[in-house]
Amino acid sequence: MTIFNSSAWIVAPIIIPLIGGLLCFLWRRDTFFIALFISLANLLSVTTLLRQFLLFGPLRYRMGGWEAPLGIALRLHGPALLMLLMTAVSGIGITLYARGYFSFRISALKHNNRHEQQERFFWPLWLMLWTALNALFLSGDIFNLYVTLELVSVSAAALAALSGKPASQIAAFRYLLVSLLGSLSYLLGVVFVYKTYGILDLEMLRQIATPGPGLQMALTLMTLGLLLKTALFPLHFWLPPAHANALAPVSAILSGLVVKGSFFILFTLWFEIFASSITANALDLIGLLGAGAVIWGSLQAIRQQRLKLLVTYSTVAQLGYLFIAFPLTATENISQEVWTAVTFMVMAHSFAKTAMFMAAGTIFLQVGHDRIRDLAGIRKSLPITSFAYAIAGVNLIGLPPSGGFIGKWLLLTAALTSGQWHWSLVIIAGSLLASVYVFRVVSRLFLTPDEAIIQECRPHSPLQEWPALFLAIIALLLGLIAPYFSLILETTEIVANLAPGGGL
Amino acid sequence: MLTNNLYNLCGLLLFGMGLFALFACSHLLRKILAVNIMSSGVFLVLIATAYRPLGAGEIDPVPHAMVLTGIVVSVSVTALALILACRVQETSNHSLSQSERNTNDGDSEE
Amino acid sequence: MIIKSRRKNKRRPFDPILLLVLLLTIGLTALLIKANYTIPVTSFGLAAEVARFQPRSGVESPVTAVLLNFRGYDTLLEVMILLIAVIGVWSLTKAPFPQKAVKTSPVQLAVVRLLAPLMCLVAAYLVWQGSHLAGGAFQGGAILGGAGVLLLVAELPWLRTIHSRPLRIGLLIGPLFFLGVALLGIINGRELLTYPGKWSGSLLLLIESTCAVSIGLTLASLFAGGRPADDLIGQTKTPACNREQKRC
Amino acid sequence: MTWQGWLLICILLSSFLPGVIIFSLPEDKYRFRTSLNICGAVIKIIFILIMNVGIYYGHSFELRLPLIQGMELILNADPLSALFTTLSSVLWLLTTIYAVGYLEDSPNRSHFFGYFSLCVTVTIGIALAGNLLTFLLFYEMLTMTTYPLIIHRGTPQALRAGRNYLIYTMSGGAVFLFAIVWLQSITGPLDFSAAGFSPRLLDTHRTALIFIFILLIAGVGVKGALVPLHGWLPQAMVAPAPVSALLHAVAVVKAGAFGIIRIILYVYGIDNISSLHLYSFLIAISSVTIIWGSIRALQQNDLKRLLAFSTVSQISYITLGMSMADQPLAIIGGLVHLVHQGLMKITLFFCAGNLAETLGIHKISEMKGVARRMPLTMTAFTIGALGMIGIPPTVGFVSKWYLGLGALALGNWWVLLILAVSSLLNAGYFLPIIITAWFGKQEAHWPEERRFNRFETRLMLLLPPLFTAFVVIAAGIIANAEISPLAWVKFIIREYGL
Repeated sequence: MTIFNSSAWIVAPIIIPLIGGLLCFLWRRDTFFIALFISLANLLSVTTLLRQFLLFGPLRYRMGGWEAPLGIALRLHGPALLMLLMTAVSGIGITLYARGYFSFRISALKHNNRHEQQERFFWPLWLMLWTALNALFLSGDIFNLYVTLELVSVSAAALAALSGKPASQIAAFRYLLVSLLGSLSYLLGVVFVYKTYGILDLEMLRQIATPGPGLQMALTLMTLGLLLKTALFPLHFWLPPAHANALAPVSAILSGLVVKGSFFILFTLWFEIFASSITANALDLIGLLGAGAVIWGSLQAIRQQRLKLLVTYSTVAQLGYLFIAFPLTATENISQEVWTAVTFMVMAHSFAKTAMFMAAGTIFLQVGHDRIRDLAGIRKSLPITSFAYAIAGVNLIGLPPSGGFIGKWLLLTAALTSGQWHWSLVIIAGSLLASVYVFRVVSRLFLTPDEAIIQECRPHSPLQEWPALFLAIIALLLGLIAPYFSLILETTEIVANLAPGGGL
Repeated sequence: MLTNNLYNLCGLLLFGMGLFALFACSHLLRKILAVNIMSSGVFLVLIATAYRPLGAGEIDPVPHAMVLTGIVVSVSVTALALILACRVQETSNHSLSQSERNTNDGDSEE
Repeated sequence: MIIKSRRKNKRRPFDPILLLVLLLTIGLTALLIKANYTIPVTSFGLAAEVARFQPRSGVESPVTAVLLNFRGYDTLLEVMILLIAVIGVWSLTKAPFPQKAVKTSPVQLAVVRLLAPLMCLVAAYLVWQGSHLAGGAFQGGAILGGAGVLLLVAELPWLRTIHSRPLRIGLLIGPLFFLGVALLGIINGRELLTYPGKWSGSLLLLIESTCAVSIGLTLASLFAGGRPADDLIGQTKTPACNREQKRC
Repeated sequence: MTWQGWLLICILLSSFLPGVIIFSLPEDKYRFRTSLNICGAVIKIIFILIMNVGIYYGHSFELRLPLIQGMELILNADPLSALFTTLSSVLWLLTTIYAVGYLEDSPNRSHFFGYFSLCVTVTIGIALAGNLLTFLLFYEMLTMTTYPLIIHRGTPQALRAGRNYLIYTMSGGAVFLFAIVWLQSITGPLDFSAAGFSPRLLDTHRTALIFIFILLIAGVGVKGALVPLHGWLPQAMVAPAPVSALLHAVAVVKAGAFGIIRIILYVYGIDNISSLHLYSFLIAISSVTIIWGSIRALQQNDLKRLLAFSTVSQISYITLGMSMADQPLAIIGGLVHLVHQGLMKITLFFCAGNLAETLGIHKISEMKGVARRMPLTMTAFTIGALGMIGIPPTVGFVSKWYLGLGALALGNWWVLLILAVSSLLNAGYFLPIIITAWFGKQEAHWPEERRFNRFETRLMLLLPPLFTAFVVIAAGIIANAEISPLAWVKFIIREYGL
């Protein structure tokens, strides 16, 4: 099995979707099968990385064979590996769902030229976005992170505009500008870092970074940019229109995966690379904004009349939880648990939100609208989708044994152990508000009204329904496979050396 | 160090001006221009880090490469933004400032 | 490409939010400038590193060495960003490339006929020069793109009537070649983007040339703001397309 | 994994799998669904009996699934869980039979029976939970699985009831979660054990522990319908009769009461509660609940609402028993009431369902002379009602007897008074019904009468209440025998170390 010990596997999650994206643009026929093959190949490569990680510990890869300060390094540590896994699994679900979604639209609706065109461009853009996300998670270079961020922004904005509706194009425009603004702010931060240290490699920066005015400014700029991209309250204004107006698979990608990318960078910078320069006040401020996001996002979600907007605002709220974790890391002995908590919440939210948008999209296509008021009894015609929605909702509320529950439990424990119990109240309040907006919809879907207002179910492929259920159940059972995740997260030391080069 | 400082100062000023214009202008094209000005500012500051006073060693090529990358990125994004702006203009006669409609027809048929 | 705001720009006498934004941006800029001057410059960047390893990079120009070799990965991704922009633009447009250009004056036509080949030549020179002086794929590509823009603006048929597939191949040839050479490293049992020692100079030149072609085409088609006519699906059936074709 | 572990899994799966299969069945697969359901219930009972024998002979049934640092899922069957699992599974079988008869010809049956099975799975999970995390897991899942049952009819009333149920239980769940995490941040990971947590913590965290206790009791008290957290229960009566039976006797309210028992006996431990002076708090809330529930029941004309308030009152006898936990006799009274109340209340709900289904009777005022039309049903009802009042030889008497003995042994006259008053109040609302039904004269036609050939109603509706009514008397008579609930409760107490 020497081939599986090759160090080259670490670039596979970047190269494989990239080749797929290029092929889909060039070839144009059988794009779905290319994408499916790519998804599976990507899963294989990520699984191989998992195996290598368990055998050898964190991996490091020198691009072009150049050592760090000069060249660019890729690094695979526990959180990055989990993010790759998350993207791989969600990605398969999204790929399958997108196929069902587009073929339904092409076969069942008018204007199928437009839908064919949307599908044609969806695949290359989606695979490119996938490349970008994988590259982002693996990157070990602060400037390379900027490039991957831009790669993500451009492909995500193009995807967001794909539906061709005026509203979605306005939203995509705004999204693109906001992303660009965020990236520029991040880049200016990188410039300051380079000015101060003359180094771009993350590991080396971690070793030499000391608190100082330059780093403080750099960190502020990078943080502002990334917060804008992660849509932390009150910088979330661009997110609801962009996510709600996109096509359903795109909404799933944007809410489930894309916002996690910038959050991942932010979290890595704050708690791994520049951990020594972070002040308690900054942590509290971020936590406060997170709390604001939880409350405000949930209240907005409760107010919405449209299903997709509700799901979108719940993204705003759920992202808030990730930031509530920030002040909880301040205590030394529990920061590992907070890491675990955040990883769990990110993964659970990704799966659940992807599933939720897929379900919302299927409902929209079947019913022709998504006014929550008029969704009574959908369970009759779309049982699997309704189940998927409900299970995903259970995740968002954070009921056991979902991954979201594990995250909330760990955050609560951290908050109460460190005596910062005011955060725990926000977490609890957020769960309650989440249950309000989740059950507002679920109770409608599962209603069995007397008068038959149930629409005739148009024939649709199982690909439209099952991927959502599949992802929702994964999110639900995430808690039960927690030991393996903490095993991965706790592996921070290099166990053995991987043979350099490859065995190819 | 004078050149260096001048570059830095101009770059940061451009960044600030662009930032203000981005929020102050409602016109789509102006917003795009504002972001471009901002990125020019950042590139100026970045390229200034390559500067070495005479005799203090070689000029650093890494910022050059970074700026080049940044410019290409900026060109791509600008192109996409322009086309988006065109489409917005064509289809709805909207300008961004008055486009707060949170309509939700991403999946609808027409 | 001209966008007119529907609303006339009325000058409002006083907008408190605008003032706030102004104050905030001024404050931020001031902070930035202050921080910029308080940074202790402790390092001289990577110039020394680059100089040390440049002989092994296969090119003489340090910038090109960084761009294509030391930090070639950045460049690979950056080429992809350009490509994504094109895909994005194509996905957004229903209109084909302009079929009939606006009336061009004979002078303009003559200038274009004269300039375009010259620009191609300059582009080629820039790419070649990239190995030892300032220049390279992006510079050459930009000139090529400029030539393409000229062709588009004038009545010359080259880019306007191009078919989708050859254009796509042209757009992809650079990225694909770059990617292929990058993968060569893995096949040789080394890291991605590792160039085989003695060939690296010529390989880099090849990468630069193909990328320059792709970049030129990319920029030109970004400018065109549409896509080849045969790339549209069922263009005659959709009323929206008809309307736009008429307009064009 | 040992055979004991597998047995626990099988006990859970024996209702989970039928539930999942039933969901995917089409509506018209009536026979297959019914036989699957009943087979599942019978198999579950067999497994549980095997487990009970194993527990009696000292085998330990435990299954651990560590999640991450400080989080572990534990299934652990001790004599107390055996008591609850046995009760739930037997009553599940009866309720299933009843529901098959009750829901004949009504829509969405696979939906209904699917959730029904899941609900029981989750209840068994609550019974088998070996620590607070596992308990919470199943406790929240219980909310999720009962909610669709409550809104099953889909009427605006049902929706309102469902919404209120969610508001109460989700808030309760949140409070419970908060309290558990708080508790564990003080004590560390905590399995259910007879000793409770270390008494040394009392010195350092006294106030916090008192607060946590109140929060924990509030958390489970929502499902346990402690006043003032009982508001959802009477409203939930809009659900079909089998659901009411499930809520009151098999799953939800029982789970709440069971949670109170677990917290008092196995999380805090008798000694800790005593040194925190929490008994008076417990006595106060349980007394208030008992009296308030009875008074509210007196005012009802709707039969099912009356039964709901009666549940509020009766379930609190269990809490009352726990609140005198330094006296074993009182604990016996409380624990055995868990079973006894279930038997009696399910009889009453079955009968109320029969009246509604056969004659369309929902109100007490419509019940005049109904016993002549449905003598068997009303016999069962009468037995259940007499049990509620506490008349020998029914099981209700046994519970009250032990509670009274406990109070006497403690010299707590106040509790004796509560018991007496509540019995009087019980008589006050049950006796008029019995008298009207047996001796009243039918004045008008029954609201919606349906005729069945041989019996007064469908056989499947008739058998379950008759059986439970029989058990109500039989278990009272043989209370001192080796196989009675009382004997098992005494076994629990012995194992607990009192």
